[in-house]
Amino acid sequence: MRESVMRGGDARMSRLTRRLAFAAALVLLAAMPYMLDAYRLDLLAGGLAYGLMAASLAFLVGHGGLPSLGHAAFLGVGAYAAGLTAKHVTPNVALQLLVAIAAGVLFALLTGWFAVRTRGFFFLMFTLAIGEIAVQAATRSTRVTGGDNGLADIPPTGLDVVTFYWWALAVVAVGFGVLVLLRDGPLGRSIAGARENEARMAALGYHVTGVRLAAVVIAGAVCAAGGALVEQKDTFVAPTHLEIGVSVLLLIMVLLGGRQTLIGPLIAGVGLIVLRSVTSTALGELWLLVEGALFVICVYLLPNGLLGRRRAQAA
Amino acid sequence: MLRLHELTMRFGALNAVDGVSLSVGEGERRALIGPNGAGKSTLFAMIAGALRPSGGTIEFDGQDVTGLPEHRRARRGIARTFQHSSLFAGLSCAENVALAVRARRGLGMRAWLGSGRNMDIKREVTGYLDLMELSEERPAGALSHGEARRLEVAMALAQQPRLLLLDEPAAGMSSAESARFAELIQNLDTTLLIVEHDLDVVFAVASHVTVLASGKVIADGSPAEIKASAEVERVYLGTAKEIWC
Amino acid sequence: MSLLVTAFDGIAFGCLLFVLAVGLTMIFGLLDVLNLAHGALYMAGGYLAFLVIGEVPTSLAVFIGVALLAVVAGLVLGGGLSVAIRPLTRRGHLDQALLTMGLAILLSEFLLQVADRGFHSLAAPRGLDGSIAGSYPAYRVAVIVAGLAIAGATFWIFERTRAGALVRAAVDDPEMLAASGVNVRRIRLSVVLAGCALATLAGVLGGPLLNLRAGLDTEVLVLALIVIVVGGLASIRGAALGALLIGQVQTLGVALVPELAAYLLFAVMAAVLLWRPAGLFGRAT
Amino acid sequence: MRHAVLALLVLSVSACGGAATQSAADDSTIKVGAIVSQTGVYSALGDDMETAMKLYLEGHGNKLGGKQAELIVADDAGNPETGQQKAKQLTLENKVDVITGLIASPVAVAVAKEAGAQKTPVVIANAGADALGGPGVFRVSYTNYMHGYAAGKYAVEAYGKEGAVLMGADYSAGTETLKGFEDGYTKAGGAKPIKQILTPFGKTQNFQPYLSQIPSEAKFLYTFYAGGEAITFAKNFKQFGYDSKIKLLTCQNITDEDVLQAIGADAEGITSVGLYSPALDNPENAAFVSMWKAKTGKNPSVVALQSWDAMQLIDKAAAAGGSLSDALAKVGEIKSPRGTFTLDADKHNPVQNWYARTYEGGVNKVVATIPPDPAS
Repeated sequence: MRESVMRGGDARMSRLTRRLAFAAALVLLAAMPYMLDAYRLDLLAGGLAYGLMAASLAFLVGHGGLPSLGHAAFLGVGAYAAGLTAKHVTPNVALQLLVAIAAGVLFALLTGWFAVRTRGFFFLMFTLAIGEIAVQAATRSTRVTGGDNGLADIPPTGLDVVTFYWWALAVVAVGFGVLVLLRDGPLGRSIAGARENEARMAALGYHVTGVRLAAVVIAGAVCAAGGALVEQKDTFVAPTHLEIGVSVLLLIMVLLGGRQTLIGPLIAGVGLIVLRSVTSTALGELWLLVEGALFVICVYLLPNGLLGRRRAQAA
Repeated sequence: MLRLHELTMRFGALNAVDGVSLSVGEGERRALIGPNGAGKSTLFAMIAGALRPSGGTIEFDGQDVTGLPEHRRARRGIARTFQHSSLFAGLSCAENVALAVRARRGLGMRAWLGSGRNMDIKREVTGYLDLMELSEERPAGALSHGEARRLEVAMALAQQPRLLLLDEPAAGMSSAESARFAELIQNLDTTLLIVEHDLDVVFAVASHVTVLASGKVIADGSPAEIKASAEVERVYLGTAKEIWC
Repeated sequence: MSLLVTAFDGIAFGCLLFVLAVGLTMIFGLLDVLNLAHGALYMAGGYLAFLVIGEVPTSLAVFIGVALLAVVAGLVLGGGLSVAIRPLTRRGHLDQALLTMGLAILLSEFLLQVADRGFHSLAAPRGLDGSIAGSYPAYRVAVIVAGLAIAGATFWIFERTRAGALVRAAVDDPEMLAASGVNVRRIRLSVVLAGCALATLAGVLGGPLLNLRAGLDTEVLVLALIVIVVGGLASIRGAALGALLIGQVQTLGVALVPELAAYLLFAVMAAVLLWRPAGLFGRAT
Repeated sequence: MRHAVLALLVLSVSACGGAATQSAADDSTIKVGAIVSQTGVYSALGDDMETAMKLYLEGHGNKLGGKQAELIVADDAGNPETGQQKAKQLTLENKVDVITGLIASPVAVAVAKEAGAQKTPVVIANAGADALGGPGVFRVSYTNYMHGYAAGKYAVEAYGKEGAVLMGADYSAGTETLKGFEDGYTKAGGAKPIKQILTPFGKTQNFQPYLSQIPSEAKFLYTFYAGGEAITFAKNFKQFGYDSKIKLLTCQNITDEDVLQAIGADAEGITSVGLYSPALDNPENAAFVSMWKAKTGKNPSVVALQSWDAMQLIDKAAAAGGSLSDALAKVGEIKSPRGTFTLDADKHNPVQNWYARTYEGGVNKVVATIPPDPAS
C-alpha cells in the first residue's frame, strides 16, 4: 500500500478505480482514429501533447510547490532539439524524442541549478526571466534556429495522421505514467517533503536544493517530450512556440485542471486546446473574450479546479 | 563522541554563548539546563548546524563538523527535534516517518521506483509509530501538541542517529504526558543531548547534567551533584523555586 | 554628450516605470494580492484618454482633466476588483493570478472592441509637445516632474500621515488593528482603489510614450513585475529604486551594450534575484 | 470514475468541434480560405485585409472567375502554430481551393508548408520573408530584399554615394530589408554603409539610446520599422531633434495608413520608398481609392491594396479554368492600383515599380518612380 494520503481503508479501492478509469480513458482515446476525421485527430494529438506538458507543470507547481511562468522554455528546447535532429540527423521520431528529452534534462539542470535558490513568487519571476531569455536566444541565433521565421524545411516525419496520433498517444501515456510513478515513488515523496517543510527536510539529511532540482528536471524532461510532439506534428517550430503567452497558457491549464492532481491538468490541456479551436472558428475575434470569461468563472465555481481535491490541510 | 571547544556565538555585542567547552561520551544522556536566556537554544542550534558559531569548534566522532551544513551533519548521524514542532503538515504520520527512514537509506536508483523495498520501509515506519503510540494515517497537521512532539521524536529515531538532540521535547505537555514521555525516552539506547526546562523530565532521563547561565557553563556533573550544588541553586534553582511556590 | 542625454532619458523612463509599478507593489506588497490585471488597468487609462481626446495635441488643462477622469475610472475599476478578489484572499497567489488574468483579458479585449485594434498614441499636450533646445522632448521632462510628484506624494502619505501608518499597521498585524476598533476592510479597500487609480493614471502619463495596441497589457504587466521584484516587494522605496535601475538598464545599458540589449532586462532581474533573493529592499519572506 | 467521464466529455467536444459544412467540392463555386490576424499584435492589419477582400467580392458580384465565391476567414492570432492549425482546418475540412491572407512571415512560412502538403495553392497578401515563394506559392506583396533594394537604388541619386547608416528591428523582416538596401545601394555605385544599428524586435519602447549611436560623419539614415515600433521611431526621431542632424529615408511601413494617425504631425516630410501610394494617378487606383474611402473613410493602406490584388489574381486565374495552381502561374499582367505588374516565373514574386514618396498634407506624394530591376 503506498503511503499517499487516502482516507482509511478505501485507499486500495480508490487506486483500483483510478487505474480502471485511466485504462478506460486510454481505450477510448485509442478508438478516436475510428471516430474522428483527419483534422480533428490532428487537433486531438496536439491537445494531448499540451495536456502532457500541463501535467508536467502540475508536477512542478502542485506537487513540488514551485510555481513556474517559464515552462514553455522546455517546450521550445524539446521542439527545437527534435526539429534539429530531424533536419540534420535522422527522420526517426523516436530518436528525435530521446534527443529532445536529453536536451530538456540538460536545460533543466543548467537553469534549475540557479532557479531553485529562489523561493515562491521570486522563483516564479526567475522562471519568467529564463523563459524570456530562451525566447530571445531562439529568435536571435538565426543560423541554428532559423530566427523569428522559425526552423525552416524540417523533413516530414513520413507518418500519416493516424500513425502519428498513435505515436503521440503512446508518448503521452508513457510520459503521464512516468509522472505518476515518480510522484508516488520515493523521490516524489521527498519532493512533497521539500514543498511542505524545507527546514525539516534539511534536518532529516536531505539536500533540499538537490530535491527541488530533481523536480525541475523531471518536469522539464517530460515537457520537452511534449515539445517534441508539438514539433513533429507540424514539422515546424518558431520562437512563438515558447513565448510567455504559452507559459501562461500552460499555468492556466494546471490551475483549471486542479493543481493537486496530474490528470486534471492533462484533461484541462486537451479541453482548452480543443475549445480554442472551436470558439475561434465559431466566434472569430471574440474567442479570447470567451476564454477570459471561462477563467473567471472557473476560479469561483471550481475552487480546486476541474478535478482537484482539497489536500489534507493542516488543522 | 561530541566535543565542543571554546564555542562562542556573538549577536552584535551580546555573547549569547561564551567559550563553552564540553564533551558527551558514547551512550551518555546529557541534559542542558539553565534559566531563560542562558544560551541553551543557541548552543543547541549550533550543534544541530542551523547556526554558524562565531568562534570555537565542534567535533563529532573526532572530525571537525563546525562548518558542515545541517543536512550533512544529519547524514553523519546527528538527529534533532524542533522546539516548535516542525512537521510535514499535509502528509500523514506514516509519510513523515517514511521520509526520515528513506533519508537514511539514501535515494539510490532503486529508491526512485523502489516498490519492492517499500515493504520493509513500511515495517520500520510502523515500528517507530507504535513506539510513540501514533496512528499511521492521520495528517501531521491534525495532531495535538503532545502527539506532534512524539512524532518529532519518532522521526528523529527513524534516522537511527548516533546522537539525538532533543530541543525542549516536554514543552507544553501536561505532567502526565511528560511523565509518559520521559518513560519513552528512558528506554532509548542512543546518545542523548536534551535541552529542557521541566526538571522532572531532566532528572528522570539525564545521566549527566550541565548548567548554563548567561552563556557560560557554571556547573557540570551527575544529577545528584547538580541538585546538591549551592552554586546552581543560587543562580538557577533559586529563581525556579519562586516559580513553584 | 549623448550618453548624458541617454542617462537623463533613463530617469524619465524610470519615472514612468515607477508610476506604472507603484500601484502593483501597493496591492501585491501590502495586501499580498497578486493583481495580474494591473497591465489592463494601465491600458484602460490610456484608451479612455484616447477615446476622449484622440491623437491630436490638446491643452495642458484638458490633458490633466483626462488624467483625473482616468483616476476616477481607476477608482471604479478598483472597487470592482476588490469585490472580485474578496473571496480569494485566503486562496493564495495562483488562484488570484488566474482570476486577475481572466479579468485582464476581459478588460483589454473590451477596450479593443470599443476603440479599435489599430496602433494609437496620445499626443503630448500643447506646450509640452515640442523639444527643449531642439534635442530633448519636453513631455519627458514633464513625466519626470509628474513621477517625482507622485513619488513624493506616496512617500509622504505612507511615511508621514496617520492613513499611511494605518496601512502599514494593517499589513503587519491586521488582527491587532481590527481588535483596536479600526475597520481593516476599509483600509484594504482604499489600498486597492489607490493602486488601481495609479495604474490608470500611469496609462494616461505613458500614453504619448508607449503605443496603445493589442498586447500592451502583458508588456506593461511584465515591466511592472520586474520593477517591483528588483526593488523588493512591499516597499515604495524599493519600487522607486527598481524603477530607476530598470529605467537606466533600458536606456544606458542598451546604449553601452547594444548586442546584449534583448537579454539585458531579464538578465538583470535574474542576477538581482540570485544576489538578493527577496529583491534589493525586500524582507526575505 | 470521474476522470473517465470527464475525458469522455472533452473528447466529445473535439468530435463535434468545427461545425463547418462538408460540401462536396463541386466546381461551380470557388472556396477561398483567408488566414488573417483577428487578435494579437497584427490585428489592425488583419482588419484591413479582411475588409479589402470582402470589398473586392462585393464589387464583383461575389464571383471569382465567373464562379460563385465563398470566403472563409480564420484567425491566426499572429501565431504560426495557430496559423498552421487553421490551414489544416481550411484544407482538410473546408476543402478550400486556395489559401490567402498571411500577414506575419512566421505564420506564412508555417501555412505555406502545410498548404504544400495538402496540395493547395497559396497567395501571400503581405508576408515579406525572402525564402517564401516557389511552386504552389504566389505573392502579390513584396520580398523584404526587393523592398530594401529599391530604396538603396533610389538613395544613391537622392541622398548621395556615401555616409549611409542603416537602422532596423532585429528580426528577419528588418535584417533582410537592410541587406536589400545595402546591395541596391552598392550596386548603384554607393559606398558600403558605414554602420548598421539593430534594435531588439518588440522589446524597444525608446529609440534614443540607439539614435545616439549614429556616427557624426553619417549623411543619411535608412530605417526599417513597422507597426508600433514605426510610431515610436518616427516620434523619437523628431522629438530628439535628429531630423535637423541627419537626412532620413524610411521603408514604406513608417508612413503607412495604419500608423500615420498615431504618428501625427511628426510624420510630416518623411520620405519613404514603397510599392504603392494612394496618390498614384491611374484609373485603377482612382476607382480603388474612392471605393475604399466610401467604405472606411480613410486612404487605403498597403495591406489593403495587396489584399485587393490577391483577390484580383485569384479572380483572373479562376477565369482561366483548369487547375488553379497552373492558372495562377500563367496569369501574366495584373492591372493593379499600384500600376501594372507581373509575377516572376520561378519564385512567383511581383516584378513591380517602386515609388519614392514624401508625406505632405495627409498623403504620400509620389516624387520618383524606381522601375523594376531584374537583380532584386
